[in-house]
Amino acid sequence: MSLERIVSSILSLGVTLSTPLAIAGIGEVISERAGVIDLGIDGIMLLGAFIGFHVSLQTGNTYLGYLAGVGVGVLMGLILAVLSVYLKLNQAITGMGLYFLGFGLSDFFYRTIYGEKEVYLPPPTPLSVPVLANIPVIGPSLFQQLDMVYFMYALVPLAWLLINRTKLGLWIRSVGENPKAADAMGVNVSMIQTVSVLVGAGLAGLAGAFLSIGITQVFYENLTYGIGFIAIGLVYFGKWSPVRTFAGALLFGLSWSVAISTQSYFNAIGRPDLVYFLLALPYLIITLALVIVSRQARGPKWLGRPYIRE
Amino acid sequence: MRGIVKRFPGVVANDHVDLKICRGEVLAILGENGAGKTTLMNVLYGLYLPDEGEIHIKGRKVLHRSPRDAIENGVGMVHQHFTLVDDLTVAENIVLGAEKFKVFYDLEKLAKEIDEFMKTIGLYVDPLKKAYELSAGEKQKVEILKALYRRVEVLILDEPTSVLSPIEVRELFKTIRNLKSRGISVVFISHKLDEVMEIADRIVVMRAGKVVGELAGHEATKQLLATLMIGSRAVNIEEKFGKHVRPAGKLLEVVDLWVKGDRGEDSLKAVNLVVRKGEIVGVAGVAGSGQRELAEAIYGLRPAWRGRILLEGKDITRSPTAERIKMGVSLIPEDRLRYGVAAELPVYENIYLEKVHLEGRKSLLDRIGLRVLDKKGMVDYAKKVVEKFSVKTPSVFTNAGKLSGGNIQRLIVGRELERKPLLVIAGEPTAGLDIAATNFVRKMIVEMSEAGAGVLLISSDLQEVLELSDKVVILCNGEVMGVFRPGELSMEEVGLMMSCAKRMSKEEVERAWGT
Amino acid sequence: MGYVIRIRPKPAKPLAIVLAPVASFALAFFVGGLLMVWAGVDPISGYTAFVSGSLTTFPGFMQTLVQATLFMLMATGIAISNRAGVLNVGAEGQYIVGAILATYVAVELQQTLHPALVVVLAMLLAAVGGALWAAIPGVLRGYMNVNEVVTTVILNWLAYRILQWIIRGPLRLPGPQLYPMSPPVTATLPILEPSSGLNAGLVIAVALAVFSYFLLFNTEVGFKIRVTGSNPDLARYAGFGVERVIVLSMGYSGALAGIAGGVEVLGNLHYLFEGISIGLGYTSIIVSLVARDHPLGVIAASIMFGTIYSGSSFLQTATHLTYTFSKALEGLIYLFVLVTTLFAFYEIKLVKVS
Amino acid sequence: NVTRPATTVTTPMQVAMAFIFPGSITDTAWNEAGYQSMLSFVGSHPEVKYAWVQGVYDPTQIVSVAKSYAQQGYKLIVGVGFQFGPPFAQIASQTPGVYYLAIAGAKEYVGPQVSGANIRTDQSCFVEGYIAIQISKTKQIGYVAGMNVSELGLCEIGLRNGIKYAGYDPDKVLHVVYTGDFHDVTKAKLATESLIQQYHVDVIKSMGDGVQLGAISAVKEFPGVFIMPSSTYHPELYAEQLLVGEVWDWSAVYSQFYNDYLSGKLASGGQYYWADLANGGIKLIQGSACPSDLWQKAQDVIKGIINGTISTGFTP
Ligand SMILES: Nc1ncnc2c1ncn2[C@@H]1O[C@H](COP(=O)(O)OP(=O)(O)OP(=O)(O)O)[C@@H](O)[C@H]1O
Ligand SMILES: Nc1ncnc2c1ncn2[C@@H]1O[C@H](COP(=O)(O)OP(=O)(O)OP(=O)(O)O)[C@@H](O)[C@H]1O
Ligand SMILES: [Mg+2]
Ligand SMILES: [Mg+2]
Repeated sequence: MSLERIVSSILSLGVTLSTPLAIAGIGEVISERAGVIDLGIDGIMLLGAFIGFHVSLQTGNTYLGYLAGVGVGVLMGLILAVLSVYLKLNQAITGMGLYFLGFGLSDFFYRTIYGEKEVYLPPPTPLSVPVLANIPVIGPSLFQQLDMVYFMYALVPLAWLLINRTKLGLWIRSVGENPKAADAMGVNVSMIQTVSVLVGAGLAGLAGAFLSIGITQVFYENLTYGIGFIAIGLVYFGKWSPVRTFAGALLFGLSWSVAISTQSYFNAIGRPDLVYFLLALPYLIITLALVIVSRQARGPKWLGRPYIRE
Repeated sequence: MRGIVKRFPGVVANDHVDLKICRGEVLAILGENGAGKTTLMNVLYGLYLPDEGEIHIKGRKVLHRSPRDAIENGVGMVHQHFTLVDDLTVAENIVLGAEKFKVFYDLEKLAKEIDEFMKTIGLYVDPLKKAYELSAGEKQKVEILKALYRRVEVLILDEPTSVLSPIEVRELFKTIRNLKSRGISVVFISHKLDEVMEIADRIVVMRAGKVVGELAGHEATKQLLATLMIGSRAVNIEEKFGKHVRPAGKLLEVVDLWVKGDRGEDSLKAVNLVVRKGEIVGVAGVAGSGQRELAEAIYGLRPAWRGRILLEGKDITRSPTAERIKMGVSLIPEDRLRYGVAAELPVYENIYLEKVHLEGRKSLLDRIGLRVLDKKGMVDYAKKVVEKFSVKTPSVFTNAGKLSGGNIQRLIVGRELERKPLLVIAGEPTAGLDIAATNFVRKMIVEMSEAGAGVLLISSDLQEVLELSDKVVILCNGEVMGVFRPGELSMEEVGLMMSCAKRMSKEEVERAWGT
Repeated sequence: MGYVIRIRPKPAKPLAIVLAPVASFALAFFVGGLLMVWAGVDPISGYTAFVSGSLTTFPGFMQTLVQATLFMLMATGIAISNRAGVLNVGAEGQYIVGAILATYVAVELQQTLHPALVVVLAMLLAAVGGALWAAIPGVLRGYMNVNEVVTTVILNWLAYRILQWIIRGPLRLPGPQLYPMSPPVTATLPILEPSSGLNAGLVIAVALAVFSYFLLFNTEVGFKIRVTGSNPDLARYAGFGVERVIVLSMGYSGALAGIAGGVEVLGNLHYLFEGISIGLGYTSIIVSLVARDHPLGVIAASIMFGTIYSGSSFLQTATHLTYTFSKALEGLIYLFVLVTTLFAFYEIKLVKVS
Repeated sequence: NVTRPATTVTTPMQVAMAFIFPGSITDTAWNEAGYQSMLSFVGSHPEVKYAWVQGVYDPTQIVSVAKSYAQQGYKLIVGVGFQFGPPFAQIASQTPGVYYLAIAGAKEYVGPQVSGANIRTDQSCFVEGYIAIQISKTKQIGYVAGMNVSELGLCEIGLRNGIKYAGYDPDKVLHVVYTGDFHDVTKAKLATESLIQQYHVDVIKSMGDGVQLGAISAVKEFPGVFIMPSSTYHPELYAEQLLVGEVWDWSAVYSQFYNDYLSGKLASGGQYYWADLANGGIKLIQGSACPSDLWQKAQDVIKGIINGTISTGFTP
């Protein structure tokens, strides 16, 4: 076993795990830049994972599965938008409601529909990027990957462009910073916030669908295992920038794959109980990173507050 | 506008108001706090939907559901509180919400366009500066530019002068006249009689939601306008506040104070200051010269990274706010939207607020914060304050968020003055108050000082500072430019100091402090 | 022509305040019934089992109270921190930490000290542990402005990992056995009703809820907490030491969750293992929402949620639906509570404008 | 469809028996094994009235579900999971006349009314370790499991000794990953991939609810890698990659428990039962990837284990 191969494998797994994190995290960036915090990400991902799995299995088409994941995400986002953007309910509390709903419904649907038999989707084939895949170490781990990994690569600059270089992005930023000012200038605050929430929730649904279709090929209760909340944490770590959020997702994914890959060592030295410290490592790292970064973090000024005109 | 009615829970803010705005005129709307001026304009601008009434523009009936509709129909508004997005550049702020620019944009190119646009208008602000870097005057220019960029024909200015220095006010008036000459109508809202009389072609006076008078600019006299505004109540608009005490020993001493602003810049540099017992020291300066930071530093809301603050000789530079409150420091905050009240809590708890620190701490429970509140005492005290400062509220159990801005201001002033402080830091204590309330607050401040308290009066109303203070300090850019007694310097010199163009020598300043 | 939604706060009638949560339960159960029909379960017999298992029979109701105890403790704590404007999603982790410490104290001292003394010490340490665990996100939020939802969720995971490690390491039941769990705890809370195992934890929970009510509305600390939650800038200006208030309210919240962990180990389980909680802390967030962050309301809301837990056990045994059905039910209740409160406290009109 | 009415066969001497599963009965692992065993048990005991419920994991839920059955008149309650022992011990005295069986429950909690049972995965995994290391081209074996508890821990012991028995050093060739949870499918899948990629592991032994699902899904992406799943037999899921199938059958244990109840033996105290190779509690099935000569050799090992000439490294 060569070092090169080990490093390459750790990288590859890290990138794979960070993909759903980054996609959901960037979605969260977009909705938070517009001032709406979506705490229901994990629930949306769960429902996206189930619906994506279901549709992909029934139609035999992976992409229809992803699309369905996006669709159900948008639907969940619509609930959040109606309750918190239009009816001005507390965003954090509404978001938690979405989480509970997604958590319960996804498994309930799954068991009702697939109660009898565990079913797998066929394994996906990684796509390899011509030339780049041949670079030693990073080639295979970064450029011989699943479709959604490439989607993530594209999403990072696209989200950056959307936020920083487009009219919609200007509106999104202004609505998150000072909705009153935006409103006074004729920007439709509720509409922009709704659009951002829907985009964010759609991405979360997609991230969930990738989890079941791309990674596990099977659905199981609570498939996300809290990844959605980590994604929200990454937004803070990433200071509301899609690029840094992506970096945070990589950090988490990599620290997890390092932790898993070093387990054998602790077993070998006769301290298997320490395995649980290793498993805690990614969470520790992300907490520490948050603490270090948060000193200068400053989110959209109106984040989490409903904008009420009168 | 015809028969506009707008109700809020408990108030009729506009009660069948008719208003006409002619092309190319400056129309002033005058009225006490809560008269309904802002509400009426918000209705015109589409921020509020009227409960009744219609709006006609150029003979066509229109519906303004949002500012977007209003802008389309040529109505623009500059709000009492600036509505700029701090993190965006001037250029971005100007184009925000305008239909004209494309899906993708390039900041540089956009800036160039805006640059040209500003030159044609004759109002200039660096388009690549971010909004938070601007001075109050510049911000206002951007606000006006925003409206003009959308080719409005009616421009509403809601209390535009309250945050400007005298020089900036003069500039604003120049701009208004310029707009007028281009055929744009300007609606000018204010409490200040002088300003209204100077600029307006026509004056509409509102009281309690109704229009109570309308007259041409040249017909107006102060006395007439005041009577219309306030009604039958007798007022003396030029009340003088003679003082009969001599300042005694040093109460507050600020030595070489350096303080950082919100974005890490030095907003106070080597400031020295003395307030004696029984003395009112006025602080004047253009908005953003460090007044707010000075108040916050003395009150303990903002750390001093260099220098000392002494209260009655005791060093309080590092004392927490609670400690300072206990020692008798009180602050009327300038930013009453932010620091004003806890909206979901009842009036009586909002009035009690800092008095929590002033209760004795006898038992151990008291000391660990488990002291049981004396509700009856709190309510009685609140009733007293409400009455004395005429806070209009259904009861002291009403949530403070339900009060109007002016009444919240009264509540705050009452809360801060009624607890008999040694030192009052009064930040814009009369901003946004009407004449009667203004007079009352001024009287209270003078009375406090006569009773032996020291007052640090921070106000952008230069007239107010000169009239009330025993001594005046001029700040510019975080530095003390001069210290003098009212009347010692000409308005000319004061204006120069406020714009950093003139500075008194060290000796002169020291001499001024010495007396 | 057009429509505009207009929302205005209105004074809520007392009846509406009570009816709002009740209506949301009814709505959620209705939708739950539809889901059952879809799943091929007869909703009538399902809900009959539900009600007899939670309310109408004595053992059922006792079981409801056993469940309600933990919710009451955790939701009271969450209500207090909510009042300070901090959303504690970490009750789960604080509960685990409390359970670990209570077990630790009991296992270490039960041979040497009087059981009553051991119980008191264990509960105290559970409270302190929960408080400290909650103080971490409190400090991060108060002093560094890190969102507490994120940190508390992460800390839940950490607490769980520590639990897994501790029952394999320091707190492992010695001897050759295959199951990582703690030695049995013999210093236990008094049992109130033997057939259900209802224990003194309920008394502690009710007492703490009442105390929290008093604390919140009648003491200086409570006043500071409410001002901070309503307007933190004002609280800072009033010299309340907002950071401290936030840390304190989080600490208090965590202490109650820690006590819940202690109650579960000393009152109910009498041992510690890695499955001591799945999501009780999360459900408690819903409980405090239903109670509108009012400690006395929490008592009632906890009993409502106790019925869901004990009732859904009967629903499960009668229909083979799994616990995730009751999770979905909780999610629905949560969202309906939001909506019904909205209608109780706000006047909502679709205004036609022409 | 998940729901079936509880089967009721009315005979005069009817005993009601309830089964509680901690996870999904279709997990192709632990729960499904327990569920299939139940079906086979009640198939041969039509006089038993039975009921079951899935997804009951945490102790408070266990207590409340078990009591709900006791109230409904069930006399025998079987909990299929290591976590059932303590809650059963706790409520036994509150429900006189009801007898509990905790599958994989700790011996410590066996007492009046509470019995326990476990499975000798050390035996099966010994055989599997022996086969795996000989078939492996890279001579690297992976073991992916949820947590280091009970039958999962026993399996690790068996694997080590089986490998040693075949003449290899388990410290050098066996790579173990515990994901820390039974349900975290995503990370189990990625962890399995990491073993395959980093250590060139080409035989995977998997065990534990959702974790096994993840491991299977990883193996399906690597055609040359073999899998030895646990507890249920699903050759259709991994056709040509199946090396050894391992099926757990608790029906013998259920029967013993039931008979001990009828004979009154339980009234005198809880029993402890083992499912093993000898009593048919564990069955090993030749996978399509396992050559017949090796399988024959393995049969001798099985015989040795059953008659005690070969030690698996664990004695109950
Ligand atoms: N959003 C609102 N909700 C409830 N009441 C309001 C609201 N806005 C204004 N009011 C009330 O309507 C009345 C008119 O307020 P308005 O702001 O129009 O007065 P104004 O003339 O602009 O006063 P000021 O000089 O203080 O700015 C006041 O009694 C005020 O309390
Ligand atoms: N529309 C634009 N045209 C030209 N330059 C721009 C434009 N928008 C941003 N920039 C410049 O691009 C650089 C990065 O922008 P900015 O600081 O907004 O991004 P960031 O904070 O690093 O990332 P993010 O916006 O994703 O949070 C800055 O130097 C900024 O001035
Ligand atoms: Mg006003
Ligand atoms: Mg106004």
